[in-house]
Amino acid sequence: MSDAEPTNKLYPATPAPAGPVADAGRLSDEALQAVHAERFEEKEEPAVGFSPVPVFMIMLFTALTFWTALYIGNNAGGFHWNVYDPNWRPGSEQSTQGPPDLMKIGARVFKNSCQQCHGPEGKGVPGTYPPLAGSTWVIGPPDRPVSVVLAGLSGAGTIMDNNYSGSMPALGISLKDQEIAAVLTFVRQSWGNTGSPVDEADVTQLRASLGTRSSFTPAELLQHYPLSMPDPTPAAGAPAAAGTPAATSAAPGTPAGNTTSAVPAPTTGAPVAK
Amino acid sequence: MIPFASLLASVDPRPDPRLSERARLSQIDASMRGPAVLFVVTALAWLAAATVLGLIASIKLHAPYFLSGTEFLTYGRLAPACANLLVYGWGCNVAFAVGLWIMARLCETQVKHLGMLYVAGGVWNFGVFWGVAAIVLGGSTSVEWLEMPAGVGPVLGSSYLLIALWVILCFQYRQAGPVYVSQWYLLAAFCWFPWIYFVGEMMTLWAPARGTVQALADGWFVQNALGLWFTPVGLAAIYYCLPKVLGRPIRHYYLAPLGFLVLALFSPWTGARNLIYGPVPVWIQTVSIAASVVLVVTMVVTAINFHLTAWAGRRDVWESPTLRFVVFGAVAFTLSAVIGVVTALRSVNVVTHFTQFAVGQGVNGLYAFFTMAMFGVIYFMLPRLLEREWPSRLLIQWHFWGTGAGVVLMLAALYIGGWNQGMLMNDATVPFIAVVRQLVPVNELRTLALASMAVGLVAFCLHVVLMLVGALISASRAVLVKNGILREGSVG
Amino acid sequence: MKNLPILFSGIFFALATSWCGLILSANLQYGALQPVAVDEGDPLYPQAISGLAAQGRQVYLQMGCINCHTQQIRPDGVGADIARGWGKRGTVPRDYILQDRVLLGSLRNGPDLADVGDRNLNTHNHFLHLYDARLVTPDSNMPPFKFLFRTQKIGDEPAPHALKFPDGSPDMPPAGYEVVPTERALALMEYLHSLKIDYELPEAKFAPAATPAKP
Amino acid sequence: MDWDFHRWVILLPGALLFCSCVAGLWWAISAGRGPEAERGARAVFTAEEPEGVVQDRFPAPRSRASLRQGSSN
Repeated sequence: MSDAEPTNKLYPATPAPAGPVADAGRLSDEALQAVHAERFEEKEEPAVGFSPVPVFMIMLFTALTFWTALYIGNNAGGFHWNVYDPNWRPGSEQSTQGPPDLMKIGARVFKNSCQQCHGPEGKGVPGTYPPLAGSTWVIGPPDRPVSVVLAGLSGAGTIMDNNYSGSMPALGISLKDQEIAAVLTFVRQSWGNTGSPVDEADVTQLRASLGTRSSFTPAELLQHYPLSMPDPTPAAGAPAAAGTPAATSAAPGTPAGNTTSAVPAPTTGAPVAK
Repeated sequence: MIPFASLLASVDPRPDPRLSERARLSQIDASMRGPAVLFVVTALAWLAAATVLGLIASIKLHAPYFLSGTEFLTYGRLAPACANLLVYGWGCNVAFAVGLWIMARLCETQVKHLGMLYVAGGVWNFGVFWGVAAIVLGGSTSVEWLEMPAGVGPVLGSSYLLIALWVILCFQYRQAGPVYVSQWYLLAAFCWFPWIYFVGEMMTLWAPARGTVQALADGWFVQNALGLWFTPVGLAAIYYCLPKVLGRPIRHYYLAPLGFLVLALFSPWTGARNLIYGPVPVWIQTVSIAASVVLVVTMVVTAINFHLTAWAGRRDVWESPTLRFVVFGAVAFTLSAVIGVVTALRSVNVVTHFTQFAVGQGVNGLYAFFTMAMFGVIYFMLPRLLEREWPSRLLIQWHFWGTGAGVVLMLAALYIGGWNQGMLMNDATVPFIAVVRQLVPVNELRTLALASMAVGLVAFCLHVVLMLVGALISASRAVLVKNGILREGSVG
Repeated sequence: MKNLPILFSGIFFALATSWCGLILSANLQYGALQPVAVDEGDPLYPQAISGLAAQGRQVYLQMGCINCHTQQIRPDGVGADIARGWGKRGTVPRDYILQDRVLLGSLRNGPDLADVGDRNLNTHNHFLHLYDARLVTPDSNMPPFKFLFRTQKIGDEPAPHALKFPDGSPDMPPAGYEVVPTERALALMEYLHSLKIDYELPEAKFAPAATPAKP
Repeated sequence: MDWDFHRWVILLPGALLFCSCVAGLWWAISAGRGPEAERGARAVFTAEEPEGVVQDRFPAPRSRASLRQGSSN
């Protein structure tokens, strides 16, 4: 079919159309006029180089650009991978962040580090492991129990009307300050104990002052902190006071607090990874 | 160096410059005759298959016991099979035919090494058959629009490169002079698709990304397959046929490149717009929403170009089978673009997401716009390739009214029913089963619409067959006449 | 050579930019998430599913369940996903990191399944629902999957998962026979039970007003 | 990994890519569209299918005749 000079057989009647004029015969008059009118209209259009885009297109484009920038700026969640709320605002997550739940952490530390000797209920084993529940040694000034946990306790002594001669290892190496504060807060406020919560700062301070000290004997511990010594922060209502924030921050809906700082960075809960 | 030079010479698609222009033009059409017919016929075969599967699937949605005995005809297999046939079987094949032809004509270059094209086409269609068979037999990957087994990817990819190569070559060797906007759209589309497909296959099937990054890659693939493959090809076809058939240049043509630029730059960023409120960081959703809204520029530009041009020659539009379909497609594109922008907004997306409304958007883009435009081009292309008129007015009328009515009915049903579905689904006091009940009439209407579209398609396929048979007869008669066996002009 | 090269690079970069901006950066940003515990010492979530459940996921793929069921819960206050009891919180990327193929889905002809294992399912009713949804939910348009069950002679005692049909049901097997789920159905059921968002993540806490899941 | 990372590692190269493709595409278009828009708009017409002539109509009712015409010689 592709000979030297094949011609289009579609419109055999048509003479070789050499342009609009030659084809005028094929058009009805008004169609022709329409075409011409068309041609004249188009003459109006600017025809050199880039024809100027009409004003309304420019305005549309500007408005769109403006809106887009605004929209992305306001709804992109700061480009954080873990923000799923378009209305997120910088800093909005700090407000919902509760205090670290010492009781919760403390319970976990107690289960891992203390329970096997002192027992799940903190009753200990009379004569072998001193009790923690109802013990006057764990309440009162926080520094007493903190020293024990940091440096350990060994040697013979009488605790709560029982003689003990075992030794408690120093947990200062294995436990972080926060965990010590937490576990002691837990001990001082569980099983009916009414001690004040322990502040992480105190532990840090005491750890510094103790340095690498060998374990206390009951005697020197009492000489440092007599059982009569009052609790600097009154324990009255301490459980309630310390208990409520713990309870609330444990409730669902609020992100986990500083505990996440113990988790590897990419998996931190707070939207802003430290 | 010599073999290389000879290779270059052999691929140089420029027709013999000694021929007159009109001779060169018909030589170009002659060179495209074989490939275009091959791709159009296979595409129509796949479209027919897709329509059958879609019809069965649609019936199952309101009559779940229909053909429920066999495992291979469950809705969960027919639906993806239908979608893949529509995308890779019909869409890509017809895009090859139309894209190659329009590009060759606008560049005034001809396609060579037809054998290569035939092989590539065969391999492509083998891949499609393999993939769809695998889906029906239970091998679906359940990755949207990539349900075909991973093994199909290389098959489709390699054959695609052989086919798309000619679009690039034609453009490379194009005649001097201004480049028409259709050429931009086609060149870009044929360059984009392999990358889109490669990324989609790699990040979901071959080396799956971890977690929802995978879903993101799939969403990006689906959005771009629509926005950077089917849409540009469809727009190129409209930009070509509308002025060509009317004999009038596009109105406000100087805007067209702007529309192309905006589509090229922003459409790919809409990748996550089907994951709005989904399990991906909010910034990704927001960026995609913004990009979807910016696409309003392309919508406005194409609307100005198409509708003003068509309106100026409205009488001729109605008188031309090509333009009836092409203009239908143009209007559908504007509609789908508007709806695409609106449903990208979170407040609207909350309702339409997960509902039949989203299905309607797919139908709007893939059938009401792309497929109708392709029908129009075929009405324009085949007579010029086969050098004969369409034999029957009636069949064209049946095709237009059957398909058109079906598409309109389906869009109405899916858009209205889908919106209603979304409103009910977002109201926790409405039990879910009530939402399902509300959808029954919608799905019945969809079946009706599909049946109507099927009627139109049957008319069209019949018409194409008549056309090809006629061409064969006349070709053989020409041979007979040449050999003096048959007298000139005698009716066989 | 005209301007093909620069043109090609322009076309390519237009796409590459979006790929870098959307996909690559997303992959760098959260493509390597690991299971994590809300508090140190708590179990890590999400957790891997059992081997049988993994087989069940293959059945889920085979049957194309994804064409009607999503596995993504929109956040509290968006739509009614949580109000309908489809989950206690919106799903986040970390929920999907252990799934070799993420099945978010995009169409809800049926309810969402991301948390279906947590809706204290009645396994028998679920098998019945799978066998023919209308036995459990009238007007459901879920296709019957009877080919995932087989009829067999009742052995010494009825099989554990033998279906109990309502009286007069046409599906009732002849006396002495019972309809039992095949291996595929058992695996699929195991998979459905393994779909649970019953845990919190540091970045995703239960919605305050999460209604208790309906059976 | 937060916004700082993104600003430096992703968005800057992204912006560069973006600008480069704007420039590239714009240049290509301007170079390709020729000196003036009018010629661009008319590039679609050829001698065989010229401007001002409607190129496609429904086949004439007596399509048999046209068929024979189409197939002769």
